[in-house]
Amino acid sequence: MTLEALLVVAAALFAVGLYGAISQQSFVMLMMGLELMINGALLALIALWALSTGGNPQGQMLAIVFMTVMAIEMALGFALITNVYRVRRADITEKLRKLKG
Amino acid sequence: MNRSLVVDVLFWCFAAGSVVTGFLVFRTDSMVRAAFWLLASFVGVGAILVLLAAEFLGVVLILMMAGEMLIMAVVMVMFMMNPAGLNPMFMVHQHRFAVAAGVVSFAGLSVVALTVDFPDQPVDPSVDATAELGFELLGDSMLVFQTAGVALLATMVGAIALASRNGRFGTADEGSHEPPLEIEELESP
Amino acid sequence: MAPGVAVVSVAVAMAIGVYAVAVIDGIAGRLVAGAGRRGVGVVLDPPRTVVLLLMQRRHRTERADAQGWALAPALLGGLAATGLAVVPVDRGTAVADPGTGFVVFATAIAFVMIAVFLHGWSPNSLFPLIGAYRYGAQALSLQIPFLLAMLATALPAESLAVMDIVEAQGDVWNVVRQPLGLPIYLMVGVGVGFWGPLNLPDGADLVGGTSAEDAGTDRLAWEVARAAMLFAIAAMGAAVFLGGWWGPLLPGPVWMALKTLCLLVVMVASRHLLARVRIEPFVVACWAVFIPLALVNIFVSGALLL
Amino acid sequence: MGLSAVASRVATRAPVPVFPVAGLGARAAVDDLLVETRLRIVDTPAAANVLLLAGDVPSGLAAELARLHDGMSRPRTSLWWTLGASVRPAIRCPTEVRDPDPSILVDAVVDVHRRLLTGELASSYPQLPDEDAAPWRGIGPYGQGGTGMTGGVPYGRPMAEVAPDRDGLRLDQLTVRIGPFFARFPTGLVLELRLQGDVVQEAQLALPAGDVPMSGVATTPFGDALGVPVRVSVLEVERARSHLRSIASALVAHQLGSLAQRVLRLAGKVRPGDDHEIERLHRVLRRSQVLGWATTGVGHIAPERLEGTASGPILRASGVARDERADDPVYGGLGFEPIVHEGSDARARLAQRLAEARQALELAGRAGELDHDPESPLESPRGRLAAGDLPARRVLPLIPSLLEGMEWGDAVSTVVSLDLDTDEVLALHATDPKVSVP
Repeated sequence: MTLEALLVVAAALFAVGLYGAISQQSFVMLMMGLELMINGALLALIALWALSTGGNPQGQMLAIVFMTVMAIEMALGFALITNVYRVRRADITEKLRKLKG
Repeated sequence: MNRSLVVDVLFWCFAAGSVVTGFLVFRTDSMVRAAFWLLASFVGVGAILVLLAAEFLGVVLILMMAGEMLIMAVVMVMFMMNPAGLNPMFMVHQHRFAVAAGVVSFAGLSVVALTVDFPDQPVDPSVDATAELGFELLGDSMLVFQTAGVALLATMVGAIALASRNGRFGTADEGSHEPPLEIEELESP
Repeated sequence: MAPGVAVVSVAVAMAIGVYAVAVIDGIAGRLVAGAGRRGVGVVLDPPRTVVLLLMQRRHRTERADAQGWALAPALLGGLAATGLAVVPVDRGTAVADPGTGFVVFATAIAFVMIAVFLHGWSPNSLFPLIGAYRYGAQALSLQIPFLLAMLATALPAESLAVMDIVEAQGDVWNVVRQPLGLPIYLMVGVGVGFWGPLNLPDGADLVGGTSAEDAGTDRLAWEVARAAMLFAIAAMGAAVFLGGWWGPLLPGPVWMALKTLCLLVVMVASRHLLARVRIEPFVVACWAVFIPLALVNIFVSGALLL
Repeated sequence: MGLSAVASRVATRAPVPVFPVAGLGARAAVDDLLVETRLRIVDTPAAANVLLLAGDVPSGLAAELARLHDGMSRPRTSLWWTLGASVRPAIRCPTEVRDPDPSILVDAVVDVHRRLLTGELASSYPQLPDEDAAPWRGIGPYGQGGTGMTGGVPYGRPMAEVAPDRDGLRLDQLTVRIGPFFARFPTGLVLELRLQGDVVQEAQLALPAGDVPMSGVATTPFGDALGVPVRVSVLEVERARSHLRSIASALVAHQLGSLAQRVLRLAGKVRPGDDHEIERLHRVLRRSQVLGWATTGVGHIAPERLEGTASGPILRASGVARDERADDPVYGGLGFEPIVHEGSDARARLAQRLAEARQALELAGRAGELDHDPESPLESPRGRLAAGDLPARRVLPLIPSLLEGMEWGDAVSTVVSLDLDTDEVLALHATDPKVSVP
């Protein structure tokens, strides 16, 4: 378990997430892509914290911030999906021709 | 058995598992399976974090994702047609561009990971990382911690306001209509 | 502890726990029903039923998610085993005592809803599906009071390791320090084990709910996993609220077993004494009553420690 | 002796999982099987090895019965408990039990199960062919069965559609058919529902028409009382039993199976003048919250909607003191006063039946040799009874509008609290397939 290996795995997760976020039509699937990207970033962060910074506690702190971002992304994402679905009956991105209400 | 060998084997299992399940998220017809594949991917990463001595973070990541993915699965089932994947389905757009973006980002990030020379300072095994995190949270980084808390509170308020039916200007779905689906037009750039 | 020993001891503990749940359930049922005869049946019926279920063929539905169906009971059983593994039996004796034992247990509890949802989703049938939806609402409402009630017990110990939490109860048990904690924990525990009054996903109104299509080994695995989960919750409750191994005269593990049995009797007997709750008022109560109560519990225990 | 032989010997001693279907004239006998410790009455055919058909299962339900049979897990068999019926059930039953004594039936079931496990009796074959309901009709760019990205009718099964929910979102809606062998409902009651998650959005009654033979079926004392004089004490004890059985099925629906066994035991042994037993039962029910959080406010029917439809305990639980017995000089001589409860919900109906059971036992204790006059109006446990005027016919049309907007758990509690009689529901199949909604 070397730092390089960890970072490559993190890059793979990020790339798969990026693919999903760009290619998926469904809002929820798109959010899954975003989640995977944050997941990869989190892994890279902790890998650097554990193997390269000597366990500086602020690294873990940053990871907590990442997780907060993840939670916020989910909560607001679902709220927006619900709202868009309520107002426009749209569940895939193609149904949103304009972003103005 | 050699401890570092066990750790290595476990790491590669979890790593392969989390990448493969992460990929399967976008390859399954069933929405519920997609959510649970993503959960499996997170569990793999959480396990790697535990191996990396970030025990608390790893377990909390898994804890957090359980509820999140259940909600995701239910939302998928409720909003989407064909949630069980009884019909084969492939709902994508700009597919080639997405694949290219994925490959390029992977290649770029891997090159950075393999070429940059990071300092080699592993965590001291004798240090209790969980306790350190606790002191950090309620010590120097108290402000960051509190900010995160307030941000979450604001998110809760905002999310409820967005998702709720009754707003300041009457019900949210008043006069709403289903927009036409014109995929062909969009797909020809 | 060597991995082999650890696996065997968890398996033995689970087997004993599952059998205890079956016997307590049988005795309580007969007492309430007022049927005194056939005393041996209570002890022997569980193993007989196990053999019967092993002989029964599994049932398949149209276009079921076969992997998910098989995975769900295995997942629930694995979670029960994980939860049980972090419960200390005596000072210094636990299958696993990670520094974050408390969080590991909470994670196992949180994953129960994944297992139940999967179990209800997979058969591609109406009643299991409704049961799965229901449990989503029920479990999400239960999680927060559960975490808060348990979290309060970590305050006096100033540690997330379960061993330290028990060790800190030498003078006074947490049930005395935090009288609100144990009732909330037990209520939520019954809900997480979807048992008795809180058995909404597998309820009688859904003629079995998520397990309505189960037969043979599927049903056996699901029932065993659920009983193991109840046992794990009782054991953890005994450790963090009733002082675990602490007690006069008798050796520590005996005290631990007695306290676990005590909580198990309370939880299992609730099935024969209390009617099924209605889900909507229950969810409202979770958010509006139990979360504030659990918060009060945390604040008071925190204030007492300062 | 091989391992499998040992295993089957052990398994034969386990309580036998039985899925019962109560036909005409068999509901009470089937309900009472719950107290048998050698049987385990299960709610779903998948869990059962033995399908017990009791009494006369009308031929109109043949297709549903075949589907029910195929839903059982193997090894499986069916057994017919005739209970006086003469027309054979639509599916083949290798075993028949003619004796109405439950202990003989239990012996037979245990024996059938033993032979099934040891291989002496072959497991029954599926009644329906194992094929898709319709061929695969994949069209669309990805073979999804519909013209859009989603939807369509794969394998002849409609996909879930969307409809507005109670929060104004358009969400998944399932159209399903529940019955006629749903374990909590009387046999023959079929509901066509639109469900969103747990919530009933729309409900309709669907009673399939069919031939219902009424001859040769065991009748109750109340059926006899329409034609010949019957002892008042017999009628009143029967009324108490009926109410207790209704309470027992409500307890089962509220997941208190062992308490239901206790109530059924009591129903089996009550004698005139046993009203103190009901007092004790009342205290137990209070503690269990069946008369508390579980039923309060559930299935509320406005009293004015009951005007002209329901009678009996349902009407009296809404505060209307109407009871045919009040006009009967025989009951007048016994000092009969109708009992009423306020609330008109499931709780009030349960409390009403409990109080009436107590009153009935008390009246039976004082009635002595008095007879009920066939010319006088007759109050059955479910309301006014006259030839051709069945209480269920008046109550059933209330159900659809009552269930709409309810959660499924409450819907079941509501239907159970109405105490529909299986025989009456089945009789409606024959006479009037379309129940008119007032």
